[in-house]
Amino acid sequence: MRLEYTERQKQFRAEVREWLAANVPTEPLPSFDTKEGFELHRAWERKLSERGFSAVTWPKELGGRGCDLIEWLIFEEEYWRAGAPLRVNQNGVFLLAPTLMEYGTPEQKQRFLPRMATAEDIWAQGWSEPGAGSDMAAIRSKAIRQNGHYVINGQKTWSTRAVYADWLFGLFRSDPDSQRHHGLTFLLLPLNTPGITIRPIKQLNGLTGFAEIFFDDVKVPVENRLGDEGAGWNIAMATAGFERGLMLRSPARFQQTARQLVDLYLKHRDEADADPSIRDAVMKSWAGAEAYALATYRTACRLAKGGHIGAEASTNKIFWSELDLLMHETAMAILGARAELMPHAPDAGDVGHWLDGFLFAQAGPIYAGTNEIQRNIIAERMLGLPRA
Amino acid sequence: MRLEYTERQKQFRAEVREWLAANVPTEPLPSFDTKEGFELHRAWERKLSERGFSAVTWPKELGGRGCDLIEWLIFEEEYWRAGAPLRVNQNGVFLLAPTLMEYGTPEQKQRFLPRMATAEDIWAQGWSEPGAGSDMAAIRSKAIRQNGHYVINGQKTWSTRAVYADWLFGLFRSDPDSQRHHGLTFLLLPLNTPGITIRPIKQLNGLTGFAEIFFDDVKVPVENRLGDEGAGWNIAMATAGFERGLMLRSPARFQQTARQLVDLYLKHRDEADADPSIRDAVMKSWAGAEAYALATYRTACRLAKGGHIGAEASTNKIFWSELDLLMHETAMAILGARAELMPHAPDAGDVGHWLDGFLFAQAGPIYAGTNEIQRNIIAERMLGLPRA
Amino acid sequence: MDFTFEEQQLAFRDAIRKFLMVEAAPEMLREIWETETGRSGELRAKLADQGLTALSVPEAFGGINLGDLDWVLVQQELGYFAIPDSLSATAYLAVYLLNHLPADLALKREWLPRIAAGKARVAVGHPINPLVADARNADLLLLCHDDEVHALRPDQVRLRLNPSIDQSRRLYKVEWSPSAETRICNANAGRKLWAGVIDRAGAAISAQLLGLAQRMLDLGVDHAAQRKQFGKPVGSFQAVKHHMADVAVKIEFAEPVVHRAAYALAHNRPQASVYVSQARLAAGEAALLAARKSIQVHGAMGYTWEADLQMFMKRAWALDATWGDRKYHKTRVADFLFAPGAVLGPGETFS
Amino acid sequence: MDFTFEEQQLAFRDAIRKFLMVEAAPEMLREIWETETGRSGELRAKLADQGLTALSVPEAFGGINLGDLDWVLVQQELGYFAIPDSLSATAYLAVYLLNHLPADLALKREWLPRIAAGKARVAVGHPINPLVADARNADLLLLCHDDEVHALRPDQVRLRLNPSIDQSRRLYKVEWSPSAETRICNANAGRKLWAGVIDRAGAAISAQLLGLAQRMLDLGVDHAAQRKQFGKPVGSFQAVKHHMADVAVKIEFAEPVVHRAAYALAHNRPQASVYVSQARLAAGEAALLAARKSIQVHGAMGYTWEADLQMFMKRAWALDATWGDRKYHKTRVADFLFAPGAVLGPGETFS
Repeated sequence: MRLEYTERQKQFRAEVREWLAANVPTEPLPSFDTKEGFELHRAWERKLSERGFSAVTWPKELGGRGCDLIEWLIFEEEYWRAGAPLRVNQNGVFLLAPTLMEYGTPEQKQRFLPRMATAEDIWAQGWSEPGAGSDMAAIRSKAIRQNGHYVINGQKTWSTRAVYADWLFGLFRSDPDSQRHHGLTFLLLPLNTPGITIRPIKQLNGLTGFAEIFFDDVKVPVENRLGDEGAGWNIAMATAGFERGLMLRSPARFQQTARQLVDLYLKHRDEADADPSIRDAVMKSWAGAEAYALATYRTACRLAKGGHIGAEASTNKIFWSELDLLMHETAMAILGARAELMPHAPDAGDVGHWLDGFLFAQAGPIYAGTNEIQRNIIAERMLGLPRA
Repeated sequence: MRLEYTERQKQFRAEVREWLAANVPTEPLPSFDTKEGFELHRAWERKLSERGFSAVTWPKELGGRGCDLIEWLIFEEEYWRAGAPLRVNQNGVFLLAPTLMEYGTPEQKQRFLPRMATAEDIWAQGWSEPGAGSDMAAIRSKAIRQNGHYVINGQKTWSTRAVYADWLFGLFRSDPDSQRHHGLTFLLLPLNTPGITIRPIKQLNGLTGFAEIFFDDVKVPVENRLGDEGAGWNIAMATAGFERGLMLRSPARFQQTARQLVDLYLKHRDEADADPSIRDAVMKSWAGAEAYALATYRTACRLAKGGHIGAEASTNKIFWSELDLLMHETAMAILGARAELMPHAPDAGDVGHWLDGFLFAQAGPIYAGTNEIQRNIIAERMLGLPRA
Repeated sequence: MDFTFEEQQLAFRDAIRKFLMVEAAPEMLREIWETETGRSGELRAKLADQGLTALSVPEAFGGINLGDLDWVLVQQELGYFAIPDSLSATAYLAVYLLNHLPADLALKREWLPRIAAGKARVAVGHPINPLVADARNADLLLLCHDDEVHALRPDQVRLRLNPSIDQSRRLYKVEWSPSAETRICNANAGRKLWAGVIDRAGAAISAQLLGLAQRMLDLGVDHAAQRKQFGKPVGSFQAVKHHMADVAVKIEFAEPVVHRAAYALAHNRPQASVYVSQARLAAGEAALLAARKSIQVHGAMGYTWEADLQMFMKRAWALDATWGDRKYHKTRVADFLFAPGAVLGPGETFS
Repeated sequence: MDFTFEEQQLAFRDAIRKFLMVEAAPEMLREIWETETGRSGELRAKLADQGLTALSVPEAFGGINLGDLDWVLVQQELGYFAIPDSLSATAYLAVYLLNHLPADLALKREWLPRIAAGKARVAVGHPINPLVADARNADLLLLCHDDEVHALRPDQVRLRLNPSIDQSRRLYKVEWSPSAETRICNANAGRKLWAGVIDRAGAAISAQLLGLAQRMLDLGVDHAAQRKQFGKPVGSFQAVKHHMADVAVKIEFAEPVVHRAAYALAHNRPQASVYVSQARLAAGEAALLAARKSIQVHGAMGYTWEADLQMFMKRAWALDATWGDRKYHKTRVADFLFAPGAVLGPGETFS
């Protein structure tokens, strides 16, 4: 055990910190759930890519920096510390890319990854369907092969960022007679393909963070298939593993929130101590963020030594989503009557971002597999309790 | 709505307070889970019965005071306030007696109730079996009718107070071919009947608060049957309803604990505030005890107006058991390193009773139907959610 | 000792519920909230027909002269149907203020009948709230300045809108200059009046939070009973059942606390303020838990604008911090609970 | 950056685990606990054979001179198998004290070899604990008086037994008179020494609490998998699964915190004390939750003396409040966290 950074790691941190200090927009960008904000975030990703910072863990030749997981954690720490913009292409970079690298053909990697790194292509995901949320194997959208194409008919929903994104990756039923996990195929397609209709879904904050996608005889060339026909489920599970696992929520994000919460508490200390649960929650928040960071470093080091992500995917998901709720509920409690003000309210001052974060935190225990599903997974796969 | 006591009620309170002040033992009695303590508690019950205080809600002619539920609440308030002994015969008085009054023959009432009021007979209950805990309908102990008797073979367990009690009431399978809720019969029998073996079960605190009971050709005369043969389940459910319902845990008990917790906190305030969750928990404890008292008064008033106990039985059970845990966990947190000392430890001072209460509180969410079962009942019967 | 409501109180509550079920369906509220004022004169008129605006107004001024205990049941319904702040501010809080003004009969004569008839909206502003709800379309503003009560006409104030996450709320920063001409009650009498307003706002909001909690529970149960996953209703999964059961328990034990607070106000019990704060905390806890559990049971649907749940969640989050947030109410409880010689424990529940 | 243990550290841990699985089975511990001292010379000898008593003793004195990081893995096993306090007090805390004594080589020469050989028990007493564990059968007592370190022989102290709910604990009120003859270290040097002892006790107890939590989780899972109700294992009910999953999550995120604390001690990191207190709180939370959830999953069985669960529950309850209770450790965390200019946030995890 050696809990110190190497010189190389320290230099990398210094480089990232310096670059971000010089390049992070001084004014926060508008939300990427607006057309204008989306394009500004795309431009930011392009800017990041000039240094290979848009996908630091990728090989250099694909537009990354060839970083290992520790360097990735360092990058994330500096990124959140600098208050840099949210990552509009994270579905592509963190969810699809690892799968592409594992299952994609050399041609596919060359075709998709560099454009992803430069954000020329921004990706949305097409997993869920109206009848297939937590129960993903209930997918019904069909992709029937017809001379060199798959013809897609059906519907996807809860597709994050799909309103403005360029490409979609998702699972479709290529064998109409198949059941559950069988006969599913993983396809990549441009969202401007004829026959696609996108209906934005308005979320709690009034913005359209996700969308329903309707497919009406949408033709997708066979070369856009990732992996073998019918092998989609296993490929998707790998992605889902990554999603819930290490990279969906880097610890730095929560350490930054915890630090801001400590500042918020200290700023309103006398008033806040009137509700003693606040001080206790602030301490728990800091401790929780630290614990999450430590657990992530440990996992990263194990992976570096050839280990695999196991139930951490599920324990992480539960831990960070509940921590994020605790931190934002505590901020709301400190802010009291001001907490309800929208960020653009003239008298909201600089606290509006807490409301945004509070609303977003509500989704944490729900998406990427509800925490109830995660607890089942832990109980059955990690603890070996019998299935119902 | 009128939240004031009548003159009559005030006089009753005054009478009870005065009597208890004059009669409550100055030294706390030894635990009734010891032979000596058991007999001292029996004597105390007899003392109570001289004023009809051992069963205040019973009709006078059966040894009670003919109190309504409000007067019962008043009695309990004064009883807990005075720090009077625990009720060694509560299984009889609060669980069996209401059932006897509803289903017993006039002879049975005359035969059993007055002796119960004077604690000549102290009752234990025989519900659970090794294979039938939460799932009471899985009872397998048989009671086969043979010329004027039922012959019992089988085993009961978790029988509270059975080690020293005189009589047992319980459910037995009188129809060997019956399934689940059918073919069960409610029987009353002396624990010294030949063929009965009692094996004390040591509990967390080292005392034998309950026991296993083995039946080997135990003969019980038919006149000891409560209600019809095979009707045992419904009769028992009525008892279970009372048990989980209004009378198992009177609010006064928790109000007294909450009050003692406030005193404990104030006594160690400066030190305790180092853990801000303590102050918050003390406030929640008081508020919880008040809420439980108010809800109980409301239920009592509704019953007085002809209402029935419904899901309150389950919501009460969950609420008081979790409140009791919160209060005692908080006391342990205040006491810190002293909390582990047994009451008889020379340097324990006067705080040992908190440990006793803490251990007992662990059983709250488990017995009389686990809180998981209670939540199922609430979800299915009160909210109408579908069964699994 | 009788901890139940009178038949006619329950009957009135039921009538209001039936009425609001029809007239205040979520889709109608959504329409109203899209409007600039966020208020509907039409709905207000109908509420007046139901007698809601006349509830606390003395008969002499055309009202029916009912009290805090009658209001509490109504407030639970106002919460359940997410009726905006203006009704309660006008018909309960403002009327309380006007009723208890030392003198100034003229003002009472001018406003109480119009309020009773549903023809006037009154905004009530106190520093405990940084902003004033519904100041824009108020015909009269009753504002606090150093414990004094001031009455202002719309043309005497400058307003700045502050959007809330709860679209049903219309909050304004109010700029105005107190003067001898606007003052209708001095600080001495005012102090007591404003204390009474804060307590009644507390009772009203506790009851509304209860209603909101019940609504969110009902929405969660409905969704769970209909939505299928893994081939069966999600409501048949034990985890979902227990989420909903936890909410039911919280509501069950918050309601009597709220009712005691209303009774204590109606009968000027010495500990009324403590009971109100206890009610605020209990009902707030129930509402916040209901929001969290109901959105969880809704799954992704709960995170959308389309699902009605959001209307009630946001209102619960907002109301829980108005007219005194949890810090304020915990302070009032602590000041009572930890005071030397506080009267606590068995037998003191109604003292 | 490498947050994993060395192969031989893990191998040693595994060997100890295998050993204790056989030698410290619950039924054996129960027997030992029934004895008057509650300790077994035989078991101590076997632990010595495993090298546990020699772990921190310098080679010069017959030890193997390992450090805090090696201890932390062992301590988790000591917790999992509920090994009584005496071993850790003697071989970890007392040895730390003796090792760091300014001078007094004689004392080291007298005791360190005997400790390493498993031939001596040492009790360590500090006012942070009202009582001293295992004072009765100690060959030497190292006691604190105004930050001084005093060394006493059994015949120099008067002892009063105080039974604990944890039968494995033997707690004594120790009456003794400090004198120049008993003092082995003055207050100045002693202050630093005792701080080191409290931190190491903290690391040891956090690790033991982790082990206890894991044991209670395992017992709960075993019971739930075997015990049938309503015709199926209770472990197949979602509510039971989620109880156990919650415990698994708590353990998963407490363990690295404990390991960081041990590393920080081993490397004299400036924030070591804060990390230790954070570890105490995280591991304590995990252990208390494991106790509550495991007894719930056990049902009535969990409330009995027969079920092994009680042995581990009671030990967890007791240890959580020794060598500083939650109040103490929260204070140390707060003093760091809320100090002006505290170094927090992303990138500072290992600073």
